[in-house]
Amino acid sequence: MNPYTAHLQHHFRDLEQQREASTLGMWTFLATEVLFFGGLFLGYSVYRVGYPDAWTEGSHHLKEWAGAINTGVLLCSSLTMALAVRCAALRMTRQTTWFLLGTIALGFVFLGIKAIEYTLEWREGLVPHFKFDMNRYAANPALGNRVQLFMSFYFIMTALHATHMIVGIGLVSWVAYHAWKGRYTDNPTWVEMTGLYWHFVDIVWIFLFPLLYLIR
Amino acid sequence: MAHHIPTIRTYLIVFATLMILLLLTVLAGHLHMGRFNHAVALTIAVGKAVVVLLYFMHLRWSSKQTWIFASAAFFWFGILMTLTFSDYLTRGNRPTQSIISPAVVPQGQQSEAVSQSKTP
Amino acid sequence: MNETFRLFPRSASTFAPKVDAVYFFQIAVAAFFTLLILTLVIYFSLRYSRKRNPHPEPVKTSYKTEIGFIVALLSLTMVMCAWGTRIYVEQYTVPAGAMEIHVIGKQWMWKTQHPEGQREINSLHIPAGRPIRLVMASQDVIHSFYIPAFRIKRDVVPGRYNEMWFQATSPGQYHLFCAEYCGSHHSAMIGSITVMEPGAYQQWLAGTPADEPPIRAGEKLFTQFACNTCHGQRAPTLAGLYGRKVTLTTGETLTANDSYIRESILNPSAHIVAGYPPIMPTYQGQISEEQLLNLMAYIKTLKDASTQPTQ
Amino acid sequence: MTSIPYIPAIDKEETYLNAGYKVRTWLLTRDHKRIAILYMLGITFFFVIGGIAATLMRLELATPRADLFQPDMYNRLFTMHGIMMVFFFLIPSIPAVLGNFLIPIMIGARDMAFPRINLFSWYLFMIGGAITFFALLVGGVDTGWTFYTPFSSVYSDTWVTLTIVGIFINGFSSILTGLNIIVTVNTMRAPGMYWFRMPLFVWSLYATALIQVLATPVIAITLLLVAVERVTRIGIFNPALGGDPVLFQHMFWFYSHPAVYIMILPSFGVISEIIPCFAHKRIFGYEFVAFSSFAIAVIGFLTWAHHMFVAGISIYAGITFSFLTFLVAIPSAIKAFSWTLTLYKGSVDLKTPMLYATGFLGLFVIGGLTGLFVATLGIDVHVHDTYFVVAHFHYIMVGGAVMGYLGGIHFWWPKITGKMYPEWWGRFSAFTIFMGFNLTFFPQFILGYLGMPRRYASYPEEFQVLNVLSSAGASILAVGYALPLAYLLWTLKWGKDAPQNPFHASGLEWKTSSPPPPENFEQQPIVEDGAYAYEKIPLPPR
Ligand code: HEA
Ligand code: HEA
Ligand code: HEC
Ligand code: CUA
Ligand SMILES: [Cu+2]
Repeated sequence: MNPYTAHLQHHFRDLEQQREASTLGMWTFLATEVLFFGGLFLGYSVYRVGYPDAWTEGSHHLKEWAGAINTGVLLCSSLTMALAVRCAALRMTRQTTWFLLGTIALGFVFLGIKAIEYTLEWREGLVPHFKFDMNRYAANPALGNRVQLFMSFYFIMTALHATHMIVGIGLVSWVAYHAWKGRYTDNPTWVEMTGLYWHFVDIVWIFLFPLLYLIR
Repeated sequence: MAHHIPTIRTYLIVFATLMILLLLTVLAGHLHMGRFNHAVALTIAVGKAVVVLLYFMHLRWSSKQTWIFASAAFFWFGILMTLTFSDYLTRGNRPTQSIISPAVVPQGQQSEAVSQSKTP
Repeated sequence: MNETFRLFPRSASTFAPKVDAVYFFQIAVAAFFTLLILTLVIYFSLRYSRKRNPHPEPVKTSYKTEIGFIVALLSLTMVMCAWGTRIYVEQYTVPAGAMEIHVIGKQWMWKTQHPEGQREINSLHIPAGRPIRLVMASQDVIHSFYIPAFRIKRDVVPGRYNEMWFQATSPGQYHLFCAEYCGSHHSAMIGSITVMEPGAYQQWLAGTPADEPPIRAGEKLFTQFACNTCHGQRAPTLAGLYGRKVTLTTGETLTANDSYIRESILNPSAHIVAGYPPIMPTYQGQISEEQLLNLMAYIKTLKDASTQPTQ
Repeated sequence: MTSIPYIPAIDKEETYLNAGYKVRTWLLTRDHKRIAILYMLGITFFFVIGGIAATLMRLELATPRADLFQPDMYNRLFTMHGIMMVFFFLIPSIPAVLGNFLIPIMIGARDMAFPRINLFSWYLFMIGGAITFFALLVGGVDTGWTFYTPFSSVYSDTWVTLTIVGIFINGFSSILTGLNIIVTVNTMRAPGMYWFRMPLFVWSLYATALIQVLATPVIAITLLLVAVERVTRIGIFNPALGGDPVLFQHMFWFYSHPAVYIMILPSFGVISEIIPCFAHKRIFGYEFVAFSSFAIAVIGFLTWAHHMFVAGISIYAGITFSFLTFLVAIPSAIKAFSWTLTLYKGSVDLKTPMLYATGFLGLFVIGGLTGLFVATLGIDVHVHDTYFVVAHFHYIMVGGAVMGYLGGIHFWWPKITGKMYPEWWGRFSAFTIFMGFNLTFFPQFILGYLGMPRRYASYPEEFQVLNVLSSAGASILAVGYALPLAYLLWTLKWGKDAPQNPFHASGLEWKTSSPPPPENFEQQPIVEDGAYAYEKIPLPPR
């Protein structure tokens, strides 16, 4: 088989069309993701405007250092991902694989820090419903309820983001395996698509960080 | 498949910009600027997101079609926010009085209702 | 209420003729367009049937026609929009000086209370010819207070007051429905509204055993919950509060209305009056919807000596 | 219109249907045409379930008291009816069945852009449907299809969570279908198939796909929050804990209002194909009909709070949303008049699909115009949550969308199965459905204005006469729907073979054999002309 068409699925006319379709498909998917997280951002904003005191109070309980470090880690991983895409486009198999592995490693660092954070929050009794220390708010249970609301948004948003990270790590691993096998020498589309997804997940975090951790 | 491949230098500059912006957000978070904290933090976040979109996600070198799809997402998110807030921000006394009114069900009755229901 | 078949609802409030008027206008528009399209489709299908007209000819449109069409329809709909809006604003803007009745919805009954203290369940007696304001709260889920003959309804949402008003015109008995689905016996959450001549209403009031009127009950609660230990001394006086402009520690000013007072009691930390420490305890969870309504009724009666002349 | 040579329908020619008979050639197929058939089976099943629930409801409502069923049972029935009909029948109906089958063929492509994703989305649909159906069978749900909080999140003790899981999964199926359609139309058009040469069916489905992709994620996250609240009892929408139930309504309707256009736009597309074909004439105002689909898709996102006029939103918000709602009526009006005027100077043949199409037109117009009643603030305060609204949306969804779907099924049945439907039975069913429909739902307008609230298992006696009429109509309607189900199945074995282009229609799908070969076309078609070039298709002598 002609190496050029090895990756062409039967229903496309040529690789260019296939690439265009994948790119558009990915961007469309990311658009749905924006609105998926968008619903949460809406809920977050409504209550933030409604309960500024609870939101500030809740934010002070979060570990700002962890959020900041994690932002840095994700930005680094975006850099390695971007470099991986670049190497794939230049057909540099070995380097592509290494950069992808770097991305995976950074992804795990992020999740590790997140796990530490969750553990600390559990110990401090900040997890709504499961372990939330209402005694802190004995004088003002209404405020306590609202801080729970904040923490709920915090957990749902970060957990959903972490889920996306886990899916992302899975995707990158899969792509790294194939890159290592040299499957992308003629068609780096998969690496590009995974890159788009990874960067998107990064962008979500870029917004989560100031919104959750930096309320004064 | 002639599409733009940015240089490593570009990527490094972009990365440095992002890190500086991150530093700025954290610093700005510790200044007491009252309501402006919020605006500054969000502006920086938008800046970072735009940089990632333009360079890491190659939007800068992409077709018009990709631009349209990328902006549509944010446009629709804007609709969701704007029109919802067109209700909340015009309800009653703004803005200090909670736009969402508080709860009043006496705790006793609440727990009765909760214990009634089970989640299969 | 034991009436028989009818095709059009009875009309018994000042809103009814207004709503009916725009309804008839809409019927006219709808009938016009439906008949127009129906006639055209039937006529064209016959006149240009395959038998009669085997050779179709193309028909073109122009920007001018289409834009004219759009503008015409737009103006028509704007008439509808403006007309409906006018009624809506009236329906949901309570006039001053209306008689205030408290309504509490819960699964699955309506509890109402008159200013003089009479309570009713799933029914409400009101005088004709007087604006009546309902302050409504829910103890559990969303309900909706609906009186078809008055052409008015509003959802009763837990956690806040929704208010509604009407002025009944003709004495009689009318349906009261719960219009928002609220669980098993939603369809049994119905009752009757009895509209009476003012004189008959006074008689009914006199003949019905009255609970403590809300204001008096509120006065008692005011000492029972120890509000009086602070207010007037360590805390701002509540006299003349209702409708007054309040300045907060944040520098903002707002008007003390029902929701403001409600929130002040349930969640005092949400807005602190300028010049006072945030020491007021929350009453969330200790006070029921009914007690809250009573307290509010009492607080509203506290008149400030200095503002009295202007009121 | 194109340069594909005419291919006579020879016996034993390879078609997508005889390309393999084993079950796995169906269940693992990546052929968009087979996936369409799989979808058709699925939605027909869910339609019958929803229809049976409707029939039981109408039986209960024949008497004023809740005598046939307890109110709890009735509540489960209308919830099941609404959920099945909306999420598992009408939303996937035209896009996933006719759209899947026709879009690649209409634009001259060999398949959808992502065949595997296409199959995957069918599995998501079936899994979601199975989970929801299971939940509805074992315990039922009593929240109504709108899941209003805090009832659904705190008070209901039925199988809400599981139902939500099913709908959540199905949502992703809908998103993936939309995504596939967008990418296919953008990137897979045949040479010469410019945007303004595409059939209007493709335009409408493209607009639909935009809504599916942009609105569905919001309902997914909203329902997820309800499920989280049910499981953990944190008060996201529970006022007792500081949540706001009205926020739920905003989020729900941000999806569910645009979703009503997911339901109607595809039918618009079908009608835009059928009417020019049976008038044998170009559609009136092609560009305006095409653009109005987009206008509806975009403006449709701006009107959602018209479902909340009495829920305690601010008066200003009420006025804003009423205004925006009136705007969305204009593009629909353009379409309605374009279809009507297409008949003018045409050569009209009232075959079954055309009867369905004219039925659609009449009923949709009534449904749409009563939409203007409820968009009028003063009227909505009175008729909100009454049978007036029920009548409004059945006129559009049953009288409009379902009529359109059935019209499309008849129109493309020869193409899909290679068999002709029986003409007399077809006309008879269209007529029965039209009559039964009006008898069922017209009385509900009157009931609604009289003040009968919806979701009532029992009602005051004075409403009985109209309810009995409605129930009688529903039984005629059920017969009307049973007819096509029966005779279309019958044609599979005994029907006449269909020629390649039985209706002398334009469009690429009629340029390939009936049923089409697995690859759709023998050669890549090259398009040289816009859609609806009917002047180039001679009518046979009578
Ligand atoms: C396919 C589904 C569908 C469609 C297409 C529509 C279309 C429209 N709908 Fe409907 N609607 C529903 C399904 C649908 N609806 C459902 C399911 C509900 C209830 C949900 C629930 O609570 O369970 C509902 C409820 C609903 C409400 C809330 C009622 C209430 O609960 O109180 C409103 C209010 O504005 C409304 C308005 C409209 C309008 C203005 C249109 C417009 O798009 C209609 C436009 C069409 C026309 C106008 C007709 C054609 C035009 C002409 C013939 C020319 C003449 C035109 C003019 C004079 C302008 N709808
Ligand atoms: C696509 C959407 C769709 C469709 C097609 C229908 C179809 C029908 N609907 Fe539906 N309906 C809704 C969407 C739909 N509905 C929604 C969203 C609600 C709101 C729910 C809520 O409040 O939460 C609603 C609510 C609703 C109510 C109000 C309930 C209430 O508020 O208390 C009623 C009452 O009459 C009703 C009746 C019917 C009838 C008689 C049909 C008929 O057209 C159905 C006819 C079809 C069949 C019967 C099946 C096919 C027939 C056969 C296979 C023959 C064999 C079958 C038998 C012999 C039974 N519907
Ligand atoms: C421990 C003292 C204390 C008690 C008891 C108390 N309050 Fe207050 N209240 C305050 C103080 C101090 C303020 C002003 C600061 C603020 O706004 O919280 C206040 C403010 C208010 C306000 C807003 C007043 C304004 O001018 O805007 C209302 C209304 C009110 N209280 C009602 C009540 C009611 C009703 C009760 C009893 C059920 C009550 N309070 C019990 C201390 C108290
Ligand atoms: Cu209360 Cu329905
Ligand atoms: Cu709507």
